[in-house]
Amino acid sequence: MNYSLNDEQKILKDTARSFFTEELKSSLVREVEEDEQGYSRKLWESIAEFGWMGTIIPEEFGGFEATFFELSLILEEMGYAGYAGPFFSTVVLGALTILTAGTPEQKRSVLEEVSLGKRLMTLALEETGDGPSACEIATTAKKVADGFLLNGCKRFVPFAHVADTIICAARTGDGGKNGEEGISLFLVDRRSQGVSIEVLNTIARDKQCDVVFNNVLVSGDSLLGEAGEGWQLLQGVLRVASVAKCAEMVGGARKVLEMVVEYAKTRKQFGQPIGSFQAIQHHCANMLTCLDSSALLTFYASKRIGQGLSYEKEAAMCKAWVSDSYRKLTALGHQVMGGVGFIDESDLQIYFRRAKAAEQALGDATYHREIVAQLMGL
Amino acid sequence: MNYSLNDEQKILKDTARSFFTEELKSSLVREVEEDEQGYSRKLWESIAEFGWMGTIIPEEFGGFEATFFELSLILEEMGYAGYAGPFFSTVVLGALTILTAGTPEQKRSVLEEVSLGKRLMTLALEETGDGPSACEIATTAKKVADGFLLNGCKRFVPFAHVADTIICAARTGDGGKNGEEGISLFLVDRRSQGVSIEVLNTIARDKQCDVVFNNVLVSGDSLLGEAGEGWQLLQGVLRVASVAKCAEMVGGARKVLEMVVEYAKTRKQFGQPIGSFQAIQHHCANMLTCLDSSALLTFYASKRIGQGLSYEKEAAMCKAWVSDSYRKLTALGHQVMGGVGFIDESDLQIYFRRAKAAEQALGDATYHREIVAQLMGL
Amino acid sequence: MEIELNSRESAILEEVRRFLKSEVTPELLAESHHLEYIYGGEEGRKFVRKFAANGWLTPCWPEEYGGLNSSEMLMYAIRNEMAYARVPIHFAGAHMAGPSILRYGNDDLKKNYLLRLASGEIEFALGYSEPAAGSDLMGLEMRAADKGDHLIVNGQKTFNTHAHVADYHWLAVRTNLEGPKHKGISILIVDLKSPGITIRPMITMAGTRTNEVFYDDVVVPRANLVGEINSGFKYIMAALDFERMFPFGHYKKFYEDLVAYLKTVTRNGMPLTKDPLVRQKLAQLEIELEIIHHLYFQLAHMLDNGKIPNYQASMEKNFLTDFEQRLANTALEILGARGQLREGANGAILDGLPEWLYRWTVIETIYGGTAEIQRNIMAQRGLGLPRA
Amino acid sequence: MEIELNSRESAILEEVRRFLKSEVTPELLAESHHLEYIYGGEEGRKFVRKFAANGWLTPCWPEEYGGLNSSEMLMYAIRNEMAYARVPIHFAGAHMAGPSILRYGNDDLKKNYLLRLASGEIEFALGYSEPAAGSDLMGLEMRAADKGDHLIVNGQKTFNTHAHVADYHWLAVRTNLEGPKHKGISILIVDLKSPGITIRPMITMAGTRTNEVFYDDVVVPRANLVGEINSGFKYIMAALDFERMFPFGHYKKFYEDLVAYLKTVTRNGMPLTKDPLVRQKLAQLEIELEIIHHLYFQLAHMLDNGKIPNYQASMEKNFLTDFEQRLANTALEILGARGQLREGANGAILDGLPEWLYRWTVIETIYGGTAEIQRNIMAQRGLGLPRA
Repeated sequence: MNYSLNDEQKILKDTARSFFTEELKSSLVREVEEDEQGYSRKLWESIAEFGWMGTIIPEEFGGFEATFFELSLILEEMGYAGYAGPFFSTVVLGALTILTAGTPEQKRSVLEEVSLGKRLMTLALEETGDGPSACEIATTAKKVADGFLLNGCKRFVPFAHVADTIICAARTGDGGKNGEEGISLFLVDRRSQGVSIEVLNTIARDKQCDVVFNNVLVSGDSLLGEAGEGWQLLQGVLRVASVAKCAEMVGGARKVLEMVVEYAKTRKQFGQPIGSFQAIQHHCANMLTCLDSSALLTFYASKRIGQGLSYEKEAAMCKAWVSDSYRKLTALGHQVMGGVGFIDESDLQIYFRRAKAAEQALGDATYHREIVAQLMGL
Repeated sequence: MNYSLNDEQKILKDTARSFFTEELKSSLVREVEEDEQGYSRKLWESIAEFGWMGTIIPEEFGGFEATFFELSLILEEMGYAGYAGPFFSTVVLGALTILTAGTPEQKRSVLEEVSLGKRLMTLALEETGDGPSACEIATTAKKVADGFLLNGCKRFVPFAHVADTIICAARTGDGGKNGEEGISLFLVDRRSQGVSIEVLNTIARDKQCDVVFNNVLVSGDSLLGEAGEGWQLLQGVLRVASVAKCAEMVGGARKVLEMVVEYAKTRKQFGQPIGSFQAIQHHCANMLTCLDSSALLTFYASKRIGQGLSYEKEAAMCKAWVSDSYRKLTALGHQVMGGVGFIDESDLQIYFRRAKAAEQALGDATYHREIVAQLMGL
Repeated sequence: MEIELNSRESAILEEVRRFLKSEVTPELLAESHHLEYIYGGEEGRKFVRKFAANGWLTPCWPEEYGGLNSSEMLMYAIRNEMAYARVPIHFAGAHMAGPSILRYGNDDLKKNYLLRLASGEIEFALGYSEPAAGSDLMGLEMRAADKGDHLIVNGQKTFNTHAHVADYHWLAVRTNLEGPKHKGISILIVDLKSPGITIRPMITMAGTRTNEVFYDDVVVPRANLVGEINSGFKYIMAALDFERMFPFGHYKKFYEDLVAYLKTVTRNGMPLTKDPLVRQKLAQLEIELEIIHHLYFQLAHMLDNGKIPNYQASMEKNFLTDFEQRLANTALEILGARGQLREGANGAILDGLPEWLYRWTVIETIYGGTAEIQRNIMAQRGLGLPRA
Repeated sequence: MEIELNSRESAILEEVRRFLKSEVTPELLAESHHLEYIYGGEEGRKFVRKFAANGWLTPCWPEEYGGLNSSEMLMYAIRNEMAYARVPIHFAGAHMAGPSILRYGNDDLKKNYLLRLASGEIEFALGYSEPAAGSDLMGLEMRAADKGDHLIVNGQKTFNTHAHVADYHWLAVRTNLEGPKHKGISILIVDLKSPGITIRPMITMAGTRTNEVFYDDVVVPRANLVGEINSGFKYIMAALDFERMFPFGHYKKFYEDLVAYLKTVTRNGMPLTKDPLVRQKLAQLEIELEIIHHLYFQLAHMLDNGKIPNYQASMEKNFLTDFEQRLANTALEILGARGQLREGANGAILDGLPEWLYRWTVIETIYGGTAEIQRNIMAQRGLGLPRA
């Protein structure tokens, strides 16, 4: 494999780095965390000016028609800078699902606005919080005269409270042997009658929401893809989204290591920089190993996705490994930074809390190792 | 709990330490490992002079009638010194089973000789090597006119090749729901017609044997305990034996740590003793933690057994923890000692190999954690 | 699990348990948790004074100073019961300052402080860490100028956890700028209401509070000097040998609650506790808790038998705090996204403790001497390995 | 997994694979394993000379010295295929000495050694470690007295792994007793059949052989001095940057064989690979192997792009050797007591490799620079942390 970026990719990454360095300073990261909306509208609009919401959206729908690999570079820089907001839910969970399953009409009506940053999206899938699983889906969509009637409770839906459109996975038929049959996807306007949303207070304050659908009526053409095929349609999206999450995590890991190494070089105890102590050096070396291994797997999986090669196993391996590694890396970071790292003012603790949320998003390491085992034919 | 030894226990431990320091030098440890019999007859007889084979045997059968706790002290010193031989199989697997299940007549006929060091024993239980499990027992004992006819293959039977008496677990009836019914125990003379034994070449060269029973006829009074109750009878023996194994392991761990620390204090690199490097210090601190935690659990479990209190859960916790800790401790030891530790002449590598064998003997950590889970009511 | 106590002390421990069962109120629990189990809040003071009236706060102190002349074992057992009950258990006064006054203080100091400490009337805050002196206590710079009958103190402390609720500061200051660094440190007792002291909050990632404390020409009477001048470092080190105590009761309680909760959960139609991975994880925690029990009470046993736990306290601290992190992380692994919910969130499990512990336990491995420093101590003092 | 090669090089790699498939004999495999994959045994020499005749031993060398002028990527790929095929893969000559001669040797040295190395005709042994100089190479004491047209060498080396099968010693000696230690070391090429050399076996816990080598007034022609006198330490360090290569093919092969075997095993009536614990363990190994693939080939990519892998080789070495230990231990955990059986024992699984690997992998984390030294390198060179 070629482990380098080409010139265009380098420029994209550098641009994103400069942009976020300038526009998303630590103070804004903190403001956003305290903010009720959970993101900066101003920053969102600046990002939209770059057109990054449309990175993987075809040109005919106002996007750049670049590959997922390019998107992963932007996500990594977002992770590095500590971005929080509805970018991931809109671009990955939302737009990618539409790209995968939508009719031309659905694509046009939704993706153009996404490309412009004018429509926020999310995916309402999980109901228990144990990672995506077909058999946990109990939300129902009943065929009625003028469309479908949705009923059920979705949990841990990112940024549902600000999403214009929520893609909801619901049962339209019998689940079959392992619950994977009979699931359909629907485009739901967040403002529809019967939708109620509660933002959950979480470790990362990352605006995961409970979304209750109480007799929500959606029109027939809000069905996304074939009825009953929702779970199959989501498979690719979930694998890609896992890698997208890893890209964010790798960015975060890189920032944490830089921050910690910088501290170790300057902080003095016992008359020397603490970075000269072997225990600190070995913590840092182990962090570097966590980072590089995670970055390589993410790079490779992203590249395969971008090149249209098979990526199921690579994606599962990636999310399994990065989930564990990023958590370990941030924990080691705290051992190096000591008290200075655990004070609220420290950026490290923000990354630490988000690492846990990212670890569990879209299935944790155990979840993805089980997928790897299945793909190994075990 | 009282974490100290009383004066008699201290004397016993000191005596054992001095004895083995004198009589079991590193050169003999090596000789024994190369020896076909796998033990030193001379050392065996010296141990017999102390009467240690009879530690837990009642006085009426020639023993000391001390508790298991005292035996654990001797086992720990054996582990410390690197003892290898049929002591464990005779005294723990053999005599303890007889004490648990034997008739007065069986006890007299066997235990007196064991106390004198004149009879070696072992237990032929496992058939697959996955840790003791009732459902793996396929060896059969068929009732015939003049006793029972044994047929089957036992694996990983310690010191069967020199045992005078082999206790064999065989099926006399249907296994019931989980295979635990219908197992009976038999006293078998190793020299019986139809018994064939092959010593297995193992990582620890510790004389585990394949024992094949091919139409072996044993008399009716060689049945040990009630027919069909063998598995229930063995439960206590196996738990106690696990703790006995831990006692050996704790002794070995203590010796390894001493050896490694001594090396770290004297070996110089970069102009200083390597023990002054923080990475080495932290390895040693972690080894010390492995040792102390193992010693405490073993001390406590042994004490409960000795006091006649319930010990099932304590024993399982002990074997689970010590199995992992001793392996980790020896591995860390190798990182400290470097090349000097991995040469054949190093004693460390002997302990390293035996740690693996002891880890797996009588069920490894995973096996015992599952028992703990059961006893927690999970 | 049994604890080694004589019958009189066993009876006391039983009484303590009964007391805790009957006297603990929801308000106390809330305050106690909010203050991360330090002593000094309003509810805590009420509770502890009643509790301490029985001599239970300082059972192993001599009776003349408010103790019961008990074993260390009883002291350790009571403190752990308090942790299990989630009442305040960190007593910088009763546990760190008091014993040092007992050992090194003159009669006046003893008279002035010990009975008040034993009764829970007053509390201390430790004043050791400074911006440039964290792990390296010897590097502390806060200056106390000797003016004969008083000292003038100037400088800054950080991470002084109890300072905002305590009455007195157990303050390490530099009284000699010459000579080896460890021979220029003294310990002063300072009334935290003294003019010139400013206390500023530092909020941690667990939402708990610690403090920066600034001294600006603070006058401290010479009578408040503990022991000999310039001998403070020795006293601090000795206290580390004798007085470090990290009870595990809260974590045991949390673990028990977690297991009880998990027994009620079904996943994919199967009880969650039938999942082999979950069983292995919980069994492992069970074992580790058993080890902590022994590491903890072994310290009391050693002290009662006249031995100095020179490395064992470090080991217990590290084992416990590592365990806490594994406990919190394992809880989150098993609970999935539900474990991320903070206190008060819809569906938060065990009052949001899982995610709080996940944040809090980061701090635990650093407070009171980092895990790395503890390993140095174990290697150097426990195993005699040479300093670099 | 694809490897980044152009079509010419892809074709070469395919040829190599075919060659390995057809030319590897059981005798070669047995000898190779017995010699822990070093080069110099009789079967190995036969095989490697035929193999090397295609330029495959040193593909990235210039054609005039027997190479193919290929990328480093091809070199790495071929070496890993050899490891996977379990033929000899440790070439101190082709891999360590040769490249240094290419870089620092004069024309005579190049003429005398490179073609013979490239053709697999001769092999070197590294002569670095000494009883008092293991991790600390700078501390080496073997003395070479400069006599003008020759040097006289006296002293002792240890852990010289290839010495008993190699033809030449790539010897680090002290040529200057004054000044800084690292400025007094030189590299000599010594014929191992020279009078005065005694080679004594040291057997490891894995049953493999390494050697002590004693020099007693050994005469070495000055022409055998590599590069400048007293510059040897620089050459050694540069070689560590450029030439450290730890292929993972053997372990990949073992892992694949293990998984294939485990798929055939039933335990308690259930296929073993349906056990959730086993599934998690095997999936984890699968992931780690994938990472090693990338860490390994990334080194080639860096070299091909003119970058110096100043810490990445250390990371790859550590990750790989840690993985090896986990692989061996996981195999034994899953296999139970059967995994303990040595080669030849009744019922030994995969020819007893599981237990052998468990012993061998201890050595791997120490050979070629301990894991601790590698972490130092990663921290200091990779992250710029200061030396103590």
